[in-house]
Amino acid sequence: MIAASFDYSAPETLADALRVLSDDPEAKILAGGQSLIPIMKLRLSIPSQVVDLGGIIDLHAIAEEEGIIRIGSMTTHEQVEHSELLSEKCPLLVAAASGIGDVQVRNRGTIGGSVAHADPAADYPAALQALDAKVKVVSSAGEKIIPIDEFIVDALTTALEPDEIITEIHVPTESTGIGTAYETIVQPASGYAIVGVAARIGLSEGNISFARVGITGVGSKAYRALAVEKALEGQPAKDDTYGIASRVAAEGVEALEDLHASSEYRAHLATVFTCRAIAAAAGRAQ
Amino acid sequence: MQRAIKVTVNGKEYEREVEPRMLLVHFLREELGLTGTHIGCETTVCGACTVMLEGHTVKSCTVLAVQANGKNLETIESVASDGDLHPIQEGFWNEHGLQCGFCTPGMIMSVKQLLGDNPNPSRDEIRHAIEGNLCRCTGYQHIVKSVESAAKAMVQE
Amino acid sequence: MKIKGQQTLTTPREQVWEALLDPGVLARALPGCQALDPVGENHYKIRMKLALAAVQGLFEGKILLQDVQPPNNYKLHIEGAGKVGFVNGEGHFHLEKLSDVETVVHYEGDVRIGGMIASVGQRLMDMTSKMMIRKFFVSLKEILSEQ
Amino acid sequence: MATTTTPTTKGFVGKRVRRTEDPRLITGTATYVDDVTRPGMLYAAVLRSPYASARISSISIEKAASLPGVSAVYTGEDVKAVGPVPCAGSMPTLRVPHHKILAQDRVYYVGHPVAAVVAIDRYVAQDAVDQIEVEYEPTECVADPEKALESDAVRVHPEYDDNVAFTFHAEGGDTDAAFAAADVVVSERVTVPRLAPSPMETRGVVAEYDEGTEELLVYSSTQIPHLLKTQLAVQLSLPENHVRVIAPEVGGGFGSKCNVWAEEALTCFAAMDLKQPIKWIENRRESINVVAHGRGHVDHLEMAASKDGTITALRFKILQDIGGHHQLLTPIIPTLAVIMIPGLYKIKNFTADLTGVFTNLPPTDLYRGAGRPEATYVLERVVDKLADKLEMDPAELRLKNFPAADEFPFETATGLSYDSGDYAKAFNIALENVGYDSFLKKQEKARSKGRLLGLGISTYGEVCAFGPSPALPAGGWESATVRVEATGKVTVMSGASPHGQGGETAYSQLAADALGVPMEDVVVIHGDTGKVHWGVGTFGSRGTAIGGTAVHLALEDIVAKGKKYAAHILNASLDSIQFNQGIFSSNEVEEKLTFQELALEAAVAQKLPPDTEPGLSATRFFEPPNFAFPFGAHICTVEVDGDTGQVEILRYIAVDDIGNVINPMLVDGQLHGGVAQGLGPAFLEEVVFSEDGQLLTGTFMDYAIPKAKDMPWIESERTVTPSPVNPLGAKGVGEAGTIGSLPAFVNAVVDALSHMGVEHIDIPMTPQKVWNLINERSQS
Repeated sequence: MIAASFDYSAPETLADALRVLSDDPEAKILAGGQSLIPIMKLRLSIPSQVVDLGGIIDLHAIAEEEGIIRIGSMTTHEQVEHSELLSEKCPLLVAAASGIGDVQVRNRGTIGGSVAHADPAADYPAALQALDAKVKVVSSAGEKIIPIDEFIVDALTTALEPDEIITEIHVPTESTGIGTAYETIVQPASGYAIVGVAARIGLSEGNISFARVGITGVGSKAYRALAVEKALEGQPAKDDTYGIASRVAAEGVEALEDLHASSEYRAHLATVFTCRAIAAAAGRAQ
Repeated sequence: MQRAIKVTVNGKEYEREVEPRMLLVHFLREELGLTGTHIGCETTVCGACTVMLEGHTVKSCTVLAVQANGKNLETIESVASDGDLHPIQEGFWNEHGLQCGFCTPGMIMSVKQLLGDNPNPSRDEIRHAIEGNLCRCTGYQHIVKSVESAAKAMVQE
Repeated sequence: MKIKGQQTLTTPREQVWEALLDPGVLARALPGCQALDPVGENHYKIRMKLALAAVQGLFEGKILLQDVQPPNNYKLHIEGAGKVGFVNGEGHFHLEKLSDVETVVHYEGDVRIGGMIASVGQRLMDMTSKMMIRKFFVSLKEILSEQ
Repeated sequence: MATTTTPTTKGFVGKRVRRTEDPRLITGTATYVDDVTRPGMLYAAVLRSPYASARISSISIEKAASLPGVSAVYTGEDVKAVGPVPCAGSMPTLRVPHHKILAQDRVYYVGHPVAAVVAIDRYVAQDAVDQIEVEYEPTECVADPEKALESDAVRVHPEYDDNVAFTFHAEGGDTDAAFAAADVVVSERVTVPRLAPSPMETRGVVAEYDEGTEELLVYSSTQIPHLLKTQLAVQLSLPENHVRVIAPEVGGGFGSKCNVWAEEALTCFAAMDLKQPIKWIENRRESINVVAHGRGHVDHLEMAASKDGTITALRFKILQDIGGHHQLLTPIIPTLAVIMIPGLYKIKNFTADLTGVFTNLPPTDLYRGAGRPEATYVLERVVDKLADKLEMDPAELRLKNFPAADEFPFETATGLSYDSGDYAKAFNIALENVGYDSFLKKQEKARSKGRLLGLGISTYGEVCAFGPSPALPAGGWESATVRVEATGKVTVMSGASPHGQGGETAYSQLAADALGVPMEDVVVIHGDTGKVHWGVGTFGSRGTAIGGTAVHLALEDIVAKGKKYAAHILNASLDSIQFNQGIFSSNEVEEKLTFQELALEAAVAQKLPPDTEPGLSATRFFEPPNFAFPFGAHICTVEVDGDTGQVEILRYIAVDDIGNVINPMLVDGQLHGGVAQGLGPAFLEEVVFSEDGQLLTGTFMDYAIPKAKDMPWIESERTVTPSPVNPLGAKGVGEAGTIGSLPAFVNAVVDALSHMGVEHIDIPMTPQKVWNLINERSQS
């Protein structure tokens, strides 16, 4: 398990990094490397050049501004997990981050890398879907802000062009009265989610006034369970409601199948963990 | 396509020319002769290759040596000082936290991180913290006891 | 790995049939196809670069069209091998005339993957094949709409 | 630590002494095979078949050979003079296809070695492997042992007329009559999937050939350096006394390194050919792929009983998936399942039919437990089924069928003689520890609330501590030499080759107690055929019972010889000499002699008795008269999540009897690790192949070995019934946990779902499998 040869650059500014990318269309961006390096070691990826973003200090910050939290793309899962700002104002993202891989992987893996890799079993996308997050990408032509739903196109496929770099992930500051939860069942070997459900539930006088549900692992990309959200909104906050609404968690989704979970089992788990996530989130909203 | 890198490992500075594809674990083992760090799975699962990079544990089979340029590294060889074992090492020794010993250096590095962050972990917290380190010999029970024993000793120190 | 599904195209059946047997169309619609060269009747040499974000593999092989019964049925046999492993498969295509301007393409097949990619990437196989089929039909629709 | 000491005084045996091997292991200073470097060393890498069955039409090595840094590329043609990979099986029906170290003409399984590259470093070696062009003509394959037996199955080895590798029949008593007279008959078919042994250190070899002395030095991560030395000499046509094998620090074996591998001879061949040292280190994907898998069984057991619960007869059918080739012990392993099928029960009649079948899959061979977990698993499943059928308490049923403590040695229908035991005692302690009756009440209450609680019982007996020699293909003895240096330091050389068990500590404890020296004065040498002249190895839970006994006997000789010297030097009669806590004394004289003083006298040889030779050293071989039979009871309680199929282990109780114990801490460690390797297959582990023989679980991303959070807290206790078959009274502990744990877990989960009519779930019991069953049952 040894990578094929490649060239390496470690630009110190975003502009330099963008220049390398536009000069070399076969170059690959290296963020935390927790997905890319294993693939390269299997020679399933043979880039001409690896552009290491580790030296670009600007990409590491977490900052809040006008109800939006901007998370630098090179922020590690560990930094998200232990961010006081996020714990207080976006606990859902913290919950998702703390479930990724293991300590060593969280110390190294980055939110930008995870989003760019778009693994259908990754934890972040469920939370980002539920949070209506946005992805800021920059190229030499300028910058774009892309809603997460449009950014992740398909399994391992995003709207990111080869000459673009993700610089920030934007998530909203959680409103008061909203409870959140991330519930997951993982594949025992890899630790990847078989199903992961992120829920944000707002209550008003015992009824559900706001619902966002993001689901990862089930389909070829993480998705918002709109039917579940619709079935929740305006309904009384009680177990029956959650159970009924969760039944449509995987409706219309072509559930994936692998050694560890059939599509039927995945679709079923989606309903179970959706129900659990909603119940936990609603419990926290009260 | 060699790259010059400069790293500090266990307090000592090294300058070497390496291929960009060289993994940090191979760099440590073969360029610097620090063979205490092991290679177990090569897919970022088993944690035998765990070292500290800038004070954080990483799996050195999933880090390129060039990524460590300018950085500070600690390996198992630095854990004992001047022949005195670290309380974590004592804990593993006293509580039989190892058998074949192959996973042990990585395991000790992960425990070092854990006890640095949480001096009094519960058994569940210990198991959670070593999720990224596989051991095929012990069934983990004596490792958990080793960590408890080390935590106790370190608090008393 | 079994694959089964259907796609409805707003194109008359004969036109879909022609497209599906046209090497030029196949070369454009097959995801990652870099070359499709005829070597005999219904027999082509193919070179494909399969790329999913950072994951990529170069495969060379052949495509055989068998039991060709215009404009209803044919069987597609594909064999490809590369450094990372190999892919073999058979697919049965059945074209159902829904109306004069609508056709349903039913497909059913078995794909076998071997070598290194099978041993390390089984998690990605189902999603990859599903995605390739999606991409194939998206391109096919695009090509048909140009015609 | 209250329970741990680093003692400097006498009395080590039986104590929780911390290990002498640990300081180097916890500081990163131990030397495993990949840590070995030799001047001018090159690296080898192996190209393997991507097909399960294919003819090789051509191999083109030019591109690979022309890469800068590549020293050689070898194909099957180049190494055809090297002898085949050995197989030690000897049953009359056995078919042993020629097992070449590199494939020639044909490949028989995915991962079959096809070519090898030697290059300046492992990076270039891998680049070159990628540049070898092989044209394969894939042929039809068979990857399922049951399908391989069908009459129209494609033949794995076309030279044979079917895929049967061997058959083996055994019987005792009159099984047909017992079945005819039975009140009840129950049966079960179980599959035991292939397991990847997965020691954390993969295999590795460093070979160096000295042209001057014509000596081959081989470092290999092996459990059997002495057997490997002999085999390499045969394979490479070298005089055996020109081969030295060193097993350096070995990072786990679990049976998988008790083998002779193609890559070992291949690396040696290359080192001799290139006259340069060569290192080959396996990667994890290769390890999961080709290191002989354990298990691979389809087992069927039928049990006859009378209505009072007396088990009267067994009919056992085993289908053993061999794979494409045999490895060293492949055909022998399932015979261990045959002889242990009665378990701890008094069953007078049995027949067993074992069929080994070739498939286009990698070879199977021994892995921790080796045959005994399979037998125990199917037996304990069927015992539970019998209890169910008789509406009898499964604990009571088991107790009813144990031999009593005074019936030992107990002769089994399979021809074994169980050495010693009190099965009911250990079992009753386990029942008490789990709170059997109160759990059953709790379970009923929980069930009424829709919760799924289960309790699983497993009792097991194990045949281990192999020899005696006639029962083994290659010697069942072990050797030990104790050499006392002139300064009184003690060197123990053992032919056993421990690799994590703590043999150095255990042997040091024996030596320190026997000679009255501090443990720090004892050095244990093992795993080097250049230093230890005779040896068999460490496998089959024999390290203490056989290896330890050889050490014990050699120590006795040292003491006897020492007494002789002491009598002469002290001028006292031999009968009067006492040796206590390191002091030779006699009631006839006042003068005393310390062990260290005596050691010096033995070396300088100025005052030795005339009829003795100088030097204080002894070599002994221990040949056991019989196997030893550890036993125990494991009980597991679980809760199943009906919505997801996830199983939580609530409690895990183990009561084991492994005879006398030298170091309880090491024994606990062996048991815990053993339990982990039994529970892994119960709910996680399975090497999965596609129908066409493709490996689908090639990394630890898909092959799940237990992580810390997967393992329960093991509540362990022991009873002690010393074994009469060796003077230490030890039985063996390496495999006990692996054998006892699997059925306990499976029985617990089945019990949790039994009210839904669930009778069996095949392993590994993944949440998906469990949920599927719950879902099926709740719909019907």
